[in-house]
Amino acid sequence: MAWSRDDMARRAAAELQDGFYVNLGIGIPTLVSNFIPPGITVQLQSENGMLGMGPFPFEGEEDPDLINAGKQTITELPTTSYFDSAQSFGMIRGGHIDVSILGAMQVAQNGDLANWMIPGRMVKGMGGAMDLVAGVKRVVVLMEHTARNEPKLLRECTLPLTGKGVVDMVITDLGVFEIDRAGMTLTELAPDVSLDEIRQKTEASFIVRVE
Amino acid sequence: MAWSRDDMARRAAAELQDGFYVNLGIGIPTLVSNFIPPGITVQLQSENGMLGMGPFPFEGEEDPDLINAGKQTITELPTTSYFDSAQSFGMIRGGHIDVSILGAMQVAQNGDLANWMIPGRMVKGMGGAMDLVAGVKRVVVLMEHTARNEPKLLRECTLPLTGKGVVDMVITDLGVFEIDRAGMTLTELAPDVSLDEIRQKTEASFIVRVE
Amino acid sequence: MNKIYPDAHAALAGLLRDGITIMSGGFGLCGIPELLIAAIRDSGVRGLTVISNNAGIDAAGLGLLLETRQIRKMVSSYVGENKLFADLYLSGALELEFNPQGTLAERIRAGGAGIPAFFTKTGVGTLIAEGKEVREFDGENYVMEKGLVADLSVIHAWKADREGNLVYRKTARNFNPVMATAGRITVAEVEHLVEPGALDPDHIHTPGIFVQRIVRAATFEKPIEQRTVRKRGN
Amino acid sequence: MNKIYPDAHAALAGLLRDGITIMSGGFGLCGIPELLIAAIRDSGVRGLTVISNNAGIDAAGLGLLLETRQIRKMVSSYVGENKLFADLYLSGALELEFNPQGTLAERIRAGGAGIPAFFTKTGVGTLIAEGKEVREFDGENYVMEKGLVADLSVIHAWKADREGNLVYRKTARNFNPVMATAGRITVAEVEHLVEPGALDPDHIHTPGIFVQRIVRAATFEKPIEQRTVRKRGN
Repeated sequence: MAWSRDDMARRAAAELQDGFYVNLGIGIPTLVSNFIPPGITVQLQSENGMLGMGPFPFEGEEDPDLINAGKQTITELPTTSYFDSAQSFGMIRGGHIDVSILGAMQVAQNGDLANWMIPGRMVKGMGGAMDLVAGVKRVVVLMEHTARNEPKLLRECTLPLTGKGVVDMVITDLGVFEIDRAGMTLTELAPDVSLDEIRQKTEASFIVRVE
Repeated sequence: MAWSRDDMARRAAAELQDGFYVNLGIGIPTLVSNFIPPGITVQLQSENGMLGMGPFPFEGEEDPDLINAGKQTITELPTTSYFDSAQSFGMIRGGHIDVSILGAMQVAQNGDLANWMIPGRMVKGMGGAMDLVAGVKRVVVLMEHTARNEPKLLRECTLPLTGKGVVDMVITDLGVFEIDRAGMTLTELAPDVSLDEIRQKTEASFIVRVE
Repeated sequence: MNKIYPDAHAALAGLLRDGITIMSGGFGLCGIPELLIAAIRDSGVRGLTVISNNAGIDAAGLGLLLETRQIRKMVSSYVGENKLFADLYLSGALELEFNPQGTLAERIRAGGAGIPAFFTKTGVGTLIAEGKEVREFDGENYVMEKGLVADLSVIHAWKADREGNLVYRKTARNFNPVMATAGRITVAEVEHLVEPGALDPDHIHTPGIFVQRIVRAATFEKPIEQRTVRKRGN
Repeated sequence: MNKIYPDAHAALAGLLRDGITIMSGGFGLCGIPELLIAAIRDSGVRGLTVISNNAGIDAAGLGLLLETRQIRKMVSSYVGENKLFADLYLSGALELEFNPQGTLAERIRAGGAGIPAFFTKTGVGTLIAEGKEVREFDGENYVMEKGLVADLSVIHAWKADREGNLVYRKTARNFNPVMATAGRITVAEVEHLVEPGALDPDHIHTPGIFVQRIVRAATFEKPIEQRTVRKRGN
C-alpha cells in the first residue's frame, strides 16, 4: 500500500531535529508542519521575510500584512521575527537553514532537480526555489513517484533545472531514496510496495539498501 | 590674514544645502557643525551606524552606547536612526551621502588624496576614509595649506593614496580650490592673502578664477 | 526640506518619463504601494521597465499597469497569479526577465550599496547562469550577478516621520527596504505619519536618507490574495 | 533546544581551539563582548586570527588577548588606540591585515549571506587593491573583495529572548549583526534576557537563527573611550 500524502509528510517530518530551521515548499511539503515529532521544536522560515511561522489564523483574524510565501494568511508565534527579502535570502543562501522540503517535477539520480518550468507552457517563475536548493544545508524532495504513470526519478532531467546536484533525499508515495556523490540509494519501501514495483516505476538507477 | 580653523569650518559649511546628508571627519571638519547656515537643516552621518548625530552630551549624561566615529560620546536628535555597519557603509558606498568633509595630509592636482599612512611610522589604519572618498557624492578637504612649511597641495601625492581622483574641493587657511577633470582652480583667497603667497606655498599647478 | 506630499499624484510630479525603470515594493499584494501604482497608471507614462518580485493580479497591484499596457518589461521572480500577464507575454507584448527571488533581492541591495556585481551559488548549472560568468571559489562554482538600480522606487511602509524614517509591519516589509536604497528617487506611501521623535531610533527599518518623498495612504483597504483560516476549537 | 548558558566559560565550552578565526563585535569599546573576550583569555587558546574593526585599548577589549599574546593576526580597519598593539606589530609578533571599514563590514555580511566575492569602488588605485582583481563596470573601476567567515563569532547585544532573537542599543549595534551571520557558531553576550514574545517581532535586529548560544552579562560596567561633554547653559 503506497503512502498517502499525510504518510509522506509524516515521513519527511522524521527528518527534522530539535532546533532545526526549516523551509517548507508549497503543496505536500506544507503538510509536514502537521507532523512535527513530539518533544522537538523547529522554526519554520517563510522566504518572504519571517522566521517562526504559526498556523493559519482563526476566521476573522486574518491580517493582510501577515502572509507566507504561498501568499496565504498565517499567524505569528512568540519566537517570530520579521526581516526584509535580502536578509531572508541571506539566511537561505548563507547556509543557515537546516532543511528545505519541497516538491519536484523531476529528480535525477545525481541530485539534479527540475521543478520550475515546462518549456512551451506559460512559465510562472522560479520564485525562491533556486535559492533554496542552492543554499539550504539539506534538500528533501516530497513528490508522487510518477506523473501520469511516467517516472519522475530519472537518469537525467529533461526539464530545465532548478539546481544541479542539489537533492539529498527523495520521499515518494512508494519509498525513500538518498542521494550522495555515489548516486541514488533506495533506503525504505512504503508498506506492501515491492522492489519490483519501484524498479518498474523508476528510470533512475539506484542501489538498494533497505533495512 | 589667513583663515582661522573656525573660518575654514565656516567656509566649508557654506557648501552645505538644505536637506543634505553629511559626513564630517575628525579634526577641523568636526567644527563645521558649529557653522551650519541659518535656515537650512542637514543630517550628520556617523559611519559607526547613526544618522542624525546630535551635540556632545551634558556632563553626567554620557551614554557608553552612543558614540561617534571618533569614539566620542554624543547625543541623538528627534530625527536619529541607528543601523549596522554594513548598512552604514551601504549608505556611504552607494552614493547616498551628499558631502564628506575631511582632513588630508596631501592632495594632488588631479584630486588624489593621501590621509591615512606615512610609511615607516606606525600605521593606525584607514578606518572609513577610503569608503567615504570612494562613495560620497562630493568630497571637500579641509586642511592647513602647508605642513612645517612644506606644501600639501602637490603635483602628485608622495604618500600612499586614500583615493584616486576623489577630491572635489580643498579649503585651506589661505583659500579655496576646486578640482575637476580639467585640473585644479583657485576660486577664493582668504582676506589679505596674495596670489603670490599661495603660488609660493603650492606645488600643484592650478589656474586662477577668483571672482 | 519638506518630504511630505499631499497626494500620490503630487508625490510623483516630475519623476515620470516614458521608458524609465521603476522598482515597486511588495510580495504578492502584501506591502505594495497601491496608491502610487494607481497614480502611475493615471499619469499615462509608457514603456516602463518594472522591477518587482511579482506582477500583481488582474485588476490589482501592477495588474493596473498591465491592463493599460504601460509596462514594456518586467523583472520578477514569480508572476503566476495574473492571467492578463500570461496573455501579454505569450503575445509578445511584454518582455520578461526572471530572477531567482534571492538573486533579485540581493541585486537590488547591491545596487543600493554601490556594488556593481557579486557572486552567488544560486542558479549555477541552470538557464539563469547562461551567458553569465561562472567562477570557482574554494572548489565551488558561483555565477556573477549584477547590481540593480532604478530611476524611481515606489514603496509601501507602515509608519513614517517627516525625516523619512520608515517602519514596516510584519511580512509587508519584504522588498520595500532594499528598493528604498536602490532608487535614484524613492517615494514612500505610508499608512501613518508620526511626529519627529515618535519612532524609536533603534526600531527604524529604513533611515530617512533613502526616502525623498512621502505620501500618506489615507484610506486604503489592504487586499488578501489567499484567505486561509482554521476553525476555532481545533 | 536550549541556547542559554550560565556563564561565559560555559558558553564557549568546546568551541575554542588553537589557530581558529574569531569575529569579535564592537566599534572601539562600544558594543564589545567584554565577558566573552575575558573568557577567551582565560581559556589560554593561542594563535588566533581575530576579525574586529578595532583592537581594543591597553587592558580592555581585545587588548586583553594582545597582552597574553593569544592573537596571531588581526583583520581590522583601525587600531590606533593601543600602544601594546603597536609594539607587538613593530616587533613582528603580530600580523595585521587592514581593510577599509566598509569593505570589512561588507566582506563579513557577504560571508554570512553565501557571497564569496563582490566588487566595490573602495580602495581602487590604492595599496588595498594590490594583488586583487580590478574590473570595469559601466566605465568605472572596481576591486574584487572576498567574503569572510569565522569559526566563531562573539558579539554583544542589549536584549535577547530564548530563541536567540537579538536587539541592540544605539551605536552599540555596529558590527555585531553582520558578525552574527558570519560565524559558524555565534555566541551572544546580552544585557537582558527576556521572556518569549517580549520582543516585538518587527523590532528584532538579529533573528535567532544566527545565534547558537547566549549568556547574560549580569554585571558589567560599560567603558567610555572618549568622554566628551558640553557645559549646561550653552
